[in-house]
Amino acid sequence: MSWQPLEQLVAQIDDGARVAIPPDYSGVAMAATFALLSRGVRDLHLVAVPQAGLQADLLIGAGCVKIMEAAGVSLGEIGLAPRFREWAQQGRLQMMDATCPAIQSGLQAAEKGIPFMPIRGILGSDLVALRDQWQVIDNPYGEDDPILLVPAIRPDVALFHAPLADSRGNVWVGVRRELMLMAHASATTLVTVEENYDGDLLADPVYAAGTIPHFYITGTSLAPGGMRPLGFFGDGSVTDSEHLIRYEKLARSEEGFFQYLEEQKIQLAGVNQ
Amino acid sequence: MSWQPLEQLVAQIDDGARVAIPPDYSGVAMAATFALLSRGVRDLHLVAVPQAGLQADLLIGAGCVKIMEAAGVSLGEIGLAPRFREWAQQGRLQMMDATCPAIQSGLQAAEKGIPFMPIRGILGSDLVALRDQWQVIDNPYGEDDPILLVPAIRPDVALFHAPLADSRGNVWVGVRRELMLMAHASATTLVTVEENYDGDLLADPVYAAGTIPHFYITGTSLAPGGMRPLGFFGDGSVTDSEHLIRYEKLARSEEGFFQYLEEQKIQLAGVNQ
Amino acid sequence: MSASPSASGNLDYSTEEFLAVTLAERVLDAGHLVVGANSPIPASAALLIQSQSGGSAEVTILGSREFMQFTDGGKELFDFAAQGRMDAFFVGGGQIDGQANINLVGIGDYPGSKLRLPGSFGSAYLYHLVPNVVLFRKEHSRRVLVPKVDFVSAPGTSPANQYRVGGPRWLVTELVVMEFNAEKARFRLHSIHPGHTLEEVYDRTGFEFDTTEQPPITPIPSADQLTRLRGDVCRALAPVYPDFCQKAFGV
Amino acid sequence: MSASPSASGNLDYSTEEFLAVTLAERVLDAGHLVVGANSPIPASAALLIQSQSGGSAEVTILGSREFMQFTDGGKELFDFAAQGRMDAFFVGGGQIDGQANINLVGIGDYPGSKLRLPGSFGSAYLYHLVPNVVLFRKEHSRRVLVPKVDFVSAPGTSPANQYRVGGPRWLVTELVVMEFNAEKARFRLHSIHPGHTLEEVYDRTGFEFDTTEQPPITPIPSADQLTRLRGDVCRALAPVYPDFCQKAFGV
Repeated sequence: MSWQPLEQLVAQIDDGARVAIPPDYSGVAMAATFALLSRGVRDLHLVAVPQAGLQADLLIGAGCVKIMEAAGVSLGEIGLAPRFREWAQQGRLQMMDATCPAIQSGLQAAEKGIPFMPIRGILGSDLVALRDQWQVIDNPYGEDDPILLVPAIRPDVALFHAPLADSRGNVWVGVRRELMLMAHASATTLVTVEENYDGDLLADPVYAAGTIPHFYITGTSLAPGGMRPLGFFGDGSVTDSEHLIRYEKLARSEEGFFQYLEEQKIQLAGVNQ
Repeated sequence: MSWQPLEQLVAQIDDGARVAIPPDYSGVAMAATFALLSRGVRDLHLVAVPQAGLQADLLIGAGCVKIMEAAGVSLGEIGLAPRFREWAQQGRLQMMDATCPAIQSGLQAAEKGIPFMPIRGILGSDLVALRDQWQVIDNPYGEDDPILLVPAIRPDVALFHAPLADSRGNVWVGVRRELMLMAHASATTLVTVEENYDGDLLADPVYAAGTIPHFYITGTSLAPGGMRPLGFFGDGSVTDSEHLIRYEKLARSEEGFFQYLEEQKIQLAGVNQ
Repeated sequence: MSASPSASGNLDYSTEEFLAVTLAERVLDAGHLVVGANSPIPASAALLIQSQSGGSAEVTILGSREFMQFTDGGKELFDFAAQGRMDAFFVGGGQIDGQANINLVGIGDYPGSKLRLPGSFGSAYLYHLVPNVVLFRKEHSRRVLVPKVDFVSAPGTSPANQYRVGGPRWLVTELVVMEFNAEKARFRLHSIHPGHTLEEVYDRTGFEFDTTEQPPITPIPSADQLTRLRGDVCRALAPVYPDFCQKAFGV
Repeated sequence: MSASPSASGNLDYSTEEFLAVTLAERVLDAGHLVVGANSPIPASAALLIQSQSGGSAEVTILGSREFMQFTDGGKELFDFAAQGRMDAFFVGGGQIDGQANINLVGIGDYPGSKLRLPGSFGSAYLYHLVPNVVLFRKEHSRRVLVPKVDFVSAPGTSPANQYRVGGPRWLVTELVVMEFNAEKARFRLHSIHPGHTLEEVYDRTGFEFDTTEQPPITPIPSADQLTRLRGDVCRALAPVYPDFCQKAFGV
């Protein structure tokens, strides 16, 4: 394994792929997302781990997303995610509404190679009826004790931005271990990286504790600033609120959304409008 | 939370407690074990995570253990664990024979607050018939697909030795995350610590990645060398093989075992022989 | 309210301070409080409890750097709750009904909602597992407090045989404090904020609730609470919510 | 064998080198090999494969510091196997029977065994999930290779409906290489080590197996393999097993 150009990295995401993406506070691969938009990827099944924001809204607005699996989609304190909202309201998006721990448990089931995971709570939520694959069984270790089962979630691709990687492909994520869970659970893991780590991350016991070993990583691209305009746990940078406020305003209409893309110099290939 | 003397730490382990202990390569609290022997703790249910060695053999030989739950008990390359072997052969120990991942999954079920966890493999092993609480169900997500369930393992106490802790009680374990799993799954977590970390382990993002937050930790004692004669991942020290070879030889007989304890200046309180 | 709170002595306080104190009174004994993202008033309440506890109460604020002490990834919060280690949690709701069902998914029929909201996040889970869930929605209107939610993100009550160790205990709005009675599956008016009347509460609430004829008035912040809010809490919260701190605490 | 291997050319090699090469031939295509603790000969085999692959083959040696690249605790190895990422695994057995059942728990009736062994460790699990499990037990005797194990730690075969993506493929001892046929649930003699006879194999094996009348002789190490063992492998393994390296590789 070694570093590869960003275009080569995103070329490994096929149309129709099930792609796991992290929440806005946990290393979103925005540069890779812009590259995907330019490529005109189609029919993605996005799995938000467990929620999504700008990244999902952009991909939805550009017609790249078929299925949205998430516990929540919003722009956080900026407000609702306008393209998500409109597409969902118009029924143009196959929604798989979830709750955060159900997505975590589904990924953990995939990580453990088991078909399902039991989970407490959730019963009585309308989510249960919506989700065909969620089953309620009687707890074999209890009496008259219904418990929910959620199936394993096995993404084709995990895509995220990380602070450090070394030339062997080891990737440091620190306490953001949902990224490690995504890598364990996914068939392919693609990572854009803020900075090269000169050495072997696994050889240092303090760095090793927050490192995803290279044998889970399919490809890494050096992409400094690859999370912008979102904030990043890696360098402590915060989200560019003004950027998001402007996006939220423009993207309330389809015209405004495409104006935003133009302003960002994102050329869409074959927009499916 | 703050540092406490070793005697105070082990005083929190009651007779009859279910105590989770790590494997020999992962920070065994030997000084605390010697203190437990001196106190004459009784009727312990040891949960080896997932295997045990010298620590379990000493506690078994001194009559402190009622139930032994483990995937394996041995002195590693030194050989069989002599007291374990004799007590098991004589039926003086309630054995809960397991396999490594079943113990990990049981602890993960406790960590997740779920009553059980499904696990692949194992079917067809005589272990399944031995363990009343292991159940085989038909995978609700498959067809004619039997799968094993193991119940949650909720230890009363997790006991281990760690490289670093700070004065707030945050404990650094690096990549040895079975120790973190033990802490999450257990009602009480007691830790002997090699070295004080001057500062806040959670405030440094590189250390934080390998740190158990203080709110899982019940007590810490500073006990440099508290893993001896075993090796330690924390300082890279290796097991004192000569010590273990001598132990293995002596402990083949009950007399030899007590001779060893005497040589180690361990005074047993009220030996139950 | 900030100009001249009707039941106040000489104290002057902002609406945010009043609501933070009112929320804090609901979770006095909590050892570990968790606050969702983008929730500065509940965060202030939690940090006030921490200040009053002399620092022994733990506060986790999702989405912050400073008050996020988890080290095992996104799942840890939920595992932590299921382990029984989370005592109190604040949650909002696009709609809240008289049975304490909450809706964070959308207004109208799913999926072609009239207004699609972000989603249920962790509510469907934490609502069952955290002993003291405090519902906080500033807006008190028939739009929010409805007879029946359009979508149940999380149910207020569960059948007796279902495993449930937690649930909603309180509802705090800009108008009232209500206490939830899970057995009756009904709210009871606990107190009305200074300057408001029972008639106004009836008028602006879309669901039925129990009350006495003359419900108590919600206590105003004490001098000690205000000192802590403007001192300890403000210092702790400023890095997370600088704009809010200036507005709420005037510092 | 080390003095003058009967089928050798001019090469001189130790028993350990011969067995390491013989094991390595069983796992030539493995991308990620895992070796249990206290298993220097399988470790040598895995590192030989790594050397031959130009470094692309991954080797994990449990209990070592140098060849332990997992970062998610004790469970990771097992999750990793269940994810289908582990290609080959070496395992021993207190008893091995003709159906490839293995016993690591005890000799005699459980639980009052005549000889209590350490326990099943991960075998009951990995035996089902790793595509190429290689059984390695140096001692070839009727004590070890029995008609029926006293305790099944892990079964050699499973009913067709059971989920099973892995299992035993090979058995290597000081005497032979046997290949396991899961459909027939029987071993077939693949080759006899130089200097031994079929009669001797019958004599020292407690279970029935298939064979041709003149089974092949196990190939001896090539010059290239010996160079790698004494170079790359020895350098890599010396920190883990210093005594073994001196004995096996004479360096």
